[in-house]
Amino acid sequence: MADVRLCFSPAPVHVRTARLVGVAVARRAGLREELLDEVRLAVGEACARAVALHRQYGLRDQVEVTISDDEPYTVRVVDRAPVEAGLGLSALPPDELADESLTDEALTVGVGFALLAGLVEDLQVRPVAEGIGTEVRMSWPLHRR
Amino acid sequence: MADVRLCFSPAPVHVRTARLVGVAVARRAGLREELLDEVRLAVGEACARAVALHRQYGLRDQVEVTISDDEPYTVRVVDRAPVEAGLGLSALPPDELADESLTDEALTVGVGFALLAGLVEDLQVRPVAEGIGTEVRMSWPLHRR
Amino acid sequence: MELALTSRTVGEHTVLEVGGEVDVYTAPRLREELLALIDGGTRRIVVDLQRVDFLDSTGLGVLVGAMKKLRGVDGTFGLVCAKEPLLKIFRITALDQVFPLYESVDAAIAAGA
Amino acid sequence: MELALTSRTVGEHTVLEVGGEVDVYTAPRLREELLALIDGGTRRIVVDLQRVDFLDSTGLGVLVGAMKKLRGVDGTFGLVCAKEPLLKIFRITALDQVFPLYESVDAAIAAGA
Ligand SMILES: Nc1ncnc2c1ncn2[C@@H]1O[C@H](COP(=O)(O)OP(=O)(O)O)[C@@H](O)[C@H]1O
Ligand SMILES: Nc1ncnc2c1ncn2[C@@H]1O[C@H](COP(=O)(O)OP(=O)(O)O)[C@@H](O)[C@H]1O
Repeated sequence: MADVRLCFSPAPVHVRTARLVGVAVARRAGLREELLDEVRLAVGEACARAVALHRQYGLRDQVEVTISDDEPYTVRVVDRAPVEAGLGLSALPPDELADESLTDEALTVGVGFALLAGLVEDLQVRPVAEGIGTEVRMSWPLHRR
Repeated sequence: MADVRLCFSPAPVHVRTARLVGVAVARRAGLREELLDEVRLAVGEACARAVALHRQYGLRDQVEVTISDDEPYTVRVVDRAPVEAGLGLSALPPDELADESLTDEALTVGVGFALLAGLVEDLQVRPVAEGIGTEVRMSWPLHRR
Repeated sequence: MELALTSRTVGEHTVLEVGGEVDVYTAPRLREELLALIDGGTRRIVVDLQRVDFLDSTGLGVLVGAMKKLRGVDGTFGLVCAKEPLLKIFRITALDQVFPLYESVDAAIAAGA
Repeated sequence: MELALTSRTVGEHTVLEVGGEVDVYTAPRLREELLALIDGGTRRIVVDLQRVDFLDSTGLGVLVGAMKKLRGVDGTFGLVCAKEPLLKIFRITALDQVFPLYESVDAAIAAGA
């Protein structure tokens, strides 16, 4: 069950709002302080990725962030880009990161995915159940105070 | 056009998230600092009112806040309670506020409406276009920096 | 910021210092605290709002409720509030004509609030 | 917090001090600043990240882009970063093996970054 849902036009400025909401709801749900930085960065990466995909495909659809503040604290970020694009994610090894032929966009995407995968223990990336798009699902255990 | 939309289960804790979002988006849209306190309080009042109505009617539907960050900065808060309840708002004169027979709920509703009406110059309360419910629409002029 | 409540006794008065945000989420805790004081026999309450960062209609409703309840038992109820944004909220709602408002705790106690 | 950029010259080096949030929203401004420096002939750049509160993949991408560009013109590029949360981000992305990272601006300059 989603307790809070945030939808926003695919503009970089709104990624900041999404980070704010992801952290505020987590804090109130009782997520441990040490995990809040992870949530901030992971929600930001997932939303920045979705915004980049919408812009790349000229989609004006909103990016959707749904949050469940029950155990576990779960954030799902849904984009509406073709699934091939959404799932084509992988972390890059150091030598490729520094490679001249790698475009800045490809580098940013690779680094973004490395951050998501490295930060979030419970991460799933999969096609949405209905329509076109990809869902990035992240969750963290709540140790309620 | 709504640029940001926040939907939340009718729980008091989420009103805080709504205030946060209302102010953060306004600040980024360039709303003057002096107006941010107004936005914080007005968004909070409109959402608290919607949450109270949903709880009063046993509705589990989400409260919906949509924000347009174009000129003028506009926030709409939609509840799903019967329209009679939603529109039955009025500010109370001082002697009635202190009256013993006034219930605490009625007092809070009257005070909440007085705050909304007193703070927001451009305020509209009307039935939603589709389905059951009331929309509280507030807007503020943006003087982009 | 969270709600912070601290109470102390000054002569016949109990001063309840409120800090943080008093809103639809935290107001129930303020109500409980005020009711506990009144039910415990306290009859002269001064609520110090100087450290309040945010106050909404739910918080105002709780304050009015406490004032009425005290009045019913011949008690007194005063509010300390000198910050302009807060005062504006009392003016807009006409509650400045309902509550005795004071500039400081000393002023409230001196006036026998 | 907003992005803050200040640059100063120390001998042959230009030190760009970055503060605030470097993210998908502000990274383009960092990119422009770095490109302006390189296009203006600067060849030894030290980017001081000590006052950065938040850095995401877009910001990291801009830093890698500047480093590659400088390398192409025989320049040097060093990063100053000693705060653990930031270092963690470099480790997770393996970018700690790509960038020369220094504990302080002095260390970066001494190493001839
Ligand atoms: N709704 C409110 N209720 C009570 N006090 C308020 C309210 N809005 C603003 N204030 C007071 O005004 C001060 C300045 O408000 P603000 O400009 O919002 O500060 P901040 O920098 O914390 O956002 C706050 O510290 C608070 O004391
Ligand atoms: N994604 C990040 N990028 C860079 N620095 C970060 C990041 N996350 C946290 N930090 C650093 O860690 C410090 C503490 O983080 P945090 O606990 O979130 O502070 P705050 O009290 O501001 O929320 C910040 O001041 C910042 O320097």
